Amino acid sequence: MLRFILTRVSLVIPTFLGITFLTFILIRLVPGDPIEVRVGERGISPERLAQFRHELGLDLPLWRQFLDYVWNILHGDFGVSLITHNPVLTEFITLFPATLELALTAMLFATVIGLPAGILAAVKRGSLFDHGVMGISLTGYSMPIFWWGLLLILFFSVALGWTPVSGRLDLLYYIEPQTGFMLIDTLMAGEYDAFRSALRHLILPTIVLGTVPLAVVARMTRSAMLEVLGEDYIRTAHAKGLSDTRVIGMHALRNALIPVVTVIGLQVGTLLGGAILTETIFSWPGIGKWLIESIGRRDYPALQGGVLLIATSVIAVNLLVDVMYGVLNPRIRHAR
Amino acid sequence: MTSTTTQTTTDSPVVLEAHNLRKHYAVKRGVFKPMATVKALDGVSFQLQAGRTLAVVGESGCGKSTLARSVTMIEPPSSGELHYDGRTVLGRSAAELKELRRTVQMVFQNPYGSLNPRKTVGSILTEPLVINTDMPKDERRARAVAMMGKVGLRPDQVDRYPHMFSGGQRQRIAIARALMLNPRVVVADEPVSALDVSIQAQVLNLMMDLQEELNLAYLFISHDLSVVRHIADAIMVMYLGKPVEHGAKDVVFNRPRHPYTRILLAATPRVNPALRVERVIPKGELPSPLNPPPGCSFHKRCPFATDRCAAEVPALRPVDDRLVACHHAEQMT
Amino acid sequence: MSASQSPAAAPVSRPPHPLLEFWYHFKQNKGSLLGLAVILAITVIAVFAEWLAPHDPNIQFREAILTPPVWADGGSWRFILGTDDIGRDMLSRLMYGARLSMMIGLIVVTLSLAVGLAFGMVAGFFGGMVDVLIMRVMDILLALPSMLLAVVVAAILGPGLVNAMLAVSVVVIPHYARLTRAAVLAEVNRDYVIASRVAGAGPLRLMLIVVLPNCVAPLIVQATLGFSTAILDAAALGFLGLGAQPPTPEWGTMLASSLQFLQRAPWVVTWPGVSILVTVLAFNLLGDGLRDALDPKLKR
Amino acid sequence: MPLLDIKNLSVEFTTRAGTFRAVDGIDLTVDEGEVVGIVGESGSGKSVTSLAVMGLLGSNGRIVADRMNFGGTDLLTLAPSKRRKITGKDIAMVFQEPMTSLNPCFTVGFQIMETLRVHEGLSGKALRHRAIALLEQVGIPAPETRLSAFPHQLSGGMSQRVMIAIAIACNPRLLVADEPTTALDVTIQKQILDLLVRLQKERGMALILITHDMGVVAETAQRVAVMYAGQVAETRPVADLFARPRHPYTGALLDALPERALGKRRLPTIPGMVPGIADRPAGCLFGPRCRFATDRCRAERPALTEVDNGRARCFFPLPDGHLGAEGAIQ
Repeated sequence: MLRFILTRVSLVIPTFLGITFLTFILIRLVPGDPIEVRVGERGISPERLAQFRHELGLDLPLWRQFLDYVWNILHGDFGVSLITHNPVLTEFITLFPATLELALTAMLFATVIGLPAGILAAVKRGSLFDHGVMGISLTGYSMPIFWWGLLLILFFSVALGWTPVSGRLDLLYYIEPQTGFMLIDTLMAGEYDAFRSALRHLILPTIVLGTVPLAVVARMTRSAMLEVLGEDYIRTAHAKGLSDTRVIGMHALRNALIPVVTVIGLQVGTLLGGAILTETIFSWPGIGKWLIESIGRRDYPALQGGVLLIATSVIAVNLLVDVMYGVLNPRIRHAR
Repeated sequence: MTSTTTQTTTDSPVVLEAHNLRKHYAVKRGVFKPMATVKALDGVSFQLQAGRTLAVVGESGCGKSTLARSVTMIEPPSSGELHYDGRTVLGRSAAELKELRRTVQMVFQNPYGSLNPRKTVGSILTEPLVINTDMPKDERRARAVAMMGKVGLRPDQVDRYPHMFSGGQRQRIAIARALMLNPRVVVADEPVSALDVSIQAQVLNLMMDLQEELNLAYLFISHDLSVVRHIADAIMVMYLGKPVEHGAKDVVFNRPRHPYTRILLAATPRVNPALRVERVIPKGELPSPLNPPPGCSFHKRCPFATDRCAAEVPALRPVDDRLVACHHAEQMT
Repeated sequence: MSASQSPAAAPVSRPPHPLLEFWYHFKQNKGSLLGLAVILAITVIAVFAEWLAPHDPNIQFREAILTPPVWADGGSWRFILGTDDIGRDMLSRLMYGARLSMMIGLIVVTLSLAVGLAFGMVAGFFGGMVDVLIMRVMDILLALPSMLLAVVVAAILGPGLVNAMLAVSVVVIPHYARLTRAAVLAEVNRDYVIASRVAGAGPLRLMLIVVLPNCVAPLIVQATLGFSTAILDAAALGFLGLGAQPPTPEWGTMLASSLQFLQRAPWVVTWPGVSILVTVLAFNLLGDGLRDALDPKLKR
Repeated sequence: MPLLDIKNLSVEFTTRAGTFRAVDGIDLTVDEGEVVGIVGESGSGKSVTSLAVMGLLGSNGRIVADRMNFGGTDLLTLAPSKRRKITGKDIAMVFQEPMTSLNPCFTVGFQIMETLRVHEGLSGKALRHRAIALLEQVGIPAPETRLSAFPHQLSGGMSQRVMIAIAIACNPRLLVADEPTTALDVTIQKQILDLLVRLQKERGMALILITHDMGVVAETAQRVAVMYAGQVAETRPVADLFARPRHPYTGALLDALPERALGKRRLPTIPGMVPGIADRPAGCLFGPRCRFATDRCRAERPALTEVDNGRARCFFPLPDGHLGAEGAIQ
């Protein structure tokens, strides 16, 4: 098992280096002189420009610059924001829990509804329920979520007034961040009203962000179940005289979960990035909104560091999924 | 070449000759383990004459399919010598090889996988001509139609797709394709094992008819001893990449000298009670090719094994009109 | 000789042409027929927008700002779906928007399919270092969430429709490359390919004539679904201000520029969203139907 | 009274293309402790018959029968929950593909013990001991350590032994083996067949052996039913059937075996193909391929009628069990 994990980790390293290189290169493709953007002056003297270049290491050959970049990253230096002058890593760590909290609740929402819906649809293949689940999930999958968010706001927040329009918490509460997860922090502070407020703020963004994963999980679960139900070992299980519940809930589900867990895991990665739209709509103070604002402010170091950090967390999640896959699938775990 | 003595019974020319063929694969066993070598083919020699059939028999992992792929240069052997029609094959340039390859064609086991599902029978049959000749289109098609008649298919089926045919008909198409370039040798890898008994009989008859008419040589690979006994002139029994017994059909079938051959014969189910051999129940499982036993690779399953078998690899040597790789071949009567 | 071998007589009736057979399977799925119909309708609208649209999409009717749709109070037949905040006819803008969306889909799919197919073919066929290298690069692209990657690419190239299309194309290339590679690997060791090799076929023939036609089915499905992804992502970029710029009547951009009228005039937000949803849904329905009809596993 | 008594069983499948009858009015009886072989070519309905006996047909399969009794219980009217008490306990089954018939996610031990737990309520040490004893009986070396093995760590032969262990776990009165050795090598096939026969004798259980391999039935079964196009063509004691087939199909099938053609250059073949869903003849199903077919055979379907020691579905059973000197060569 340890060997299996080590193998997986070793496979991730080149991907990580590639991402690092990609972010390094991307920022160099920005039109205009980065120095000008950085210094904020126009028409400065060539001497001063050269001096800046030297100070920032931009006169070194590209490979040296890249090595320096990697070196800095390995020491936790992801650059400094042009606007706030805070280290990118600090800003990221402050904002990341908000995004993670949203992504996790969205995933929970998608799994709790999508998994049983998919299983039932597969078991009752061709029934009205099956068609209903497939129709709804295809619609969810096709939904422009920025528009979907607006519709929900229009209906639940504006027309009915049930849920707040934006933010994470009503302004009357102030909760000192402990974990950064508002639901946990409010509970730790013992502020139950604030907890309720945080919960109400989470509902719509969770639904909006969770819609596409919900559709994906439901469809994936259904097709995985259908495939598994046709396997020889399901026939064996029936031939043993097991009840349908046991055959489906144990023999079939255990096997169907293998691809489904992979998909769920990969969706977490997508959600971290997909939060860009949801966070923009709901003014959710997370990474996605921060990145969009950085683009608007042409704060390229923040963008560069942010992208690299998100990519890193996605790689980490995918690695976790890979290991989970091995735990669930004995064939992979014992693979030679 | 020792095998010559066992096979050359008529004066017909040798069209396929292999000498000491080996095919070794390096197998990755994971990031933290060293590479392992699988000796899928470990020193195989034979001669095949025009109009004759050499059957290669064995169980899974014995190397018979690797032999087919090596002989047809799908996967060139790691070492050894190979001659088509007296001309050496290994070490040729790509252009020369393309020309030589026409001599040896192949028929596969699964008639469902061996025909391109997106092509009509016509274009499947003419493909070899398109690749290898400058024949005009009309002539190619005429050849294809003629060949269809030869293998017992109706010419009006030329524009149909493979999935419109039954398994037996598909195998006829596959045989027709193999014959389009007028090869001297056809390598048939389990050509009838996917077919029902009655269809199997049709295809075997067809193959024998074609052999007579075109003076074809067959390298016939099979696990079914009844089929082999019917179609072959000579037989080579393989175990774990090596030939263990090799000789004329009647010699090997009537008085097998290798314990494995005997066990195979005993294990083959017979309809006729008179044909059933004494009941030797084979011991154990086929060993992993990654980790073959030392000495004689069969000794762990062999009822006659001695200490010598575990220590010393038996050489393939002539005993009583055939070649056999067993230390105790003389005692097997 | 073969006189003794009577051909195992097949039924005489002529089997249908493969295309007809495909259509037979395809039309079983009513959803995908509906999807196809919608797509055809949108295509007609997109092609003939000049003639079909009642107004020029960019003309501002200052006297008719935020006119509601015809069935609401204050609506008129002149502006069937109402007007936006500066008095442009919604219906006409949506029709021209259809043209943009279809174009985006077409260009993005063509671009990404061509590049992805080439990468996947080469990786699957040649294997070894080439394969490792290509697939590693694809993995790297896949490790970035697609929306994030699209946003970054669009941000760096600068906002605009063309850059948005490029961004979206780059993001989906790995999907085509992976799919092609998987299809090639599944086919390349099949006996019919080996049979062609035994007959002497060279790598180019094997790749393009023998293997490619057998990999087409999943690619057609993926390309259809790719239309919907492209339209959706381009609209999202438009919504974020990184795609087409106003006054271009791109659906996502239209949505973004009328956000502040969400409460006062819901129709300016509703119609572009509905248009995106319907178009994307239609392509997804079609893709699903194609998958069912082309999947040999279900065919048997 | 026979252990298994089936009269006029038909199985129909509803597909998008229409209804299709895979099994067409077969009769089958199996006595306590008897080995019955069912042979037939692909599509003859032999596997569907076994699945019908086990109650394992999918939701699109429909069973019609005059009678289907097992040990005095009417299987046709039995409620599914009661049926499951018999399935896996009194009737057990072994399948063709051992490598895919075991659940890849669970250990060998779990899969053996599951049956014992469900049907016999065993648990703890007793359960484990029984599982180990079963693995020993089916000839698996080092059974204690094998309990924690996963199916992918086993060879095909070993997997089939595990499947057999699962099947015999609750001492079934009837074991149905559907092509149990088709996926295996010759030597392994021999081992598995010997194992099955040994267990059958030791436990006195009845065995239905379904196969396409005439040799396998000939060496294993006591009585044989030959199936053709969903019907039983002939059913006789094994020695009689192979020595003197009475149905022309049985005769032609045997003649097509290379084993019986020793010395002959050509194998006798059967012309034509098994009729498909759409082109079933009005008369005898084998009629169009039969050398001896008459107008009556083309017009009328023969019933299974008594011939020596058994029954054959033919108006004109072969008198001496031979197709004549020329065989079926046309």
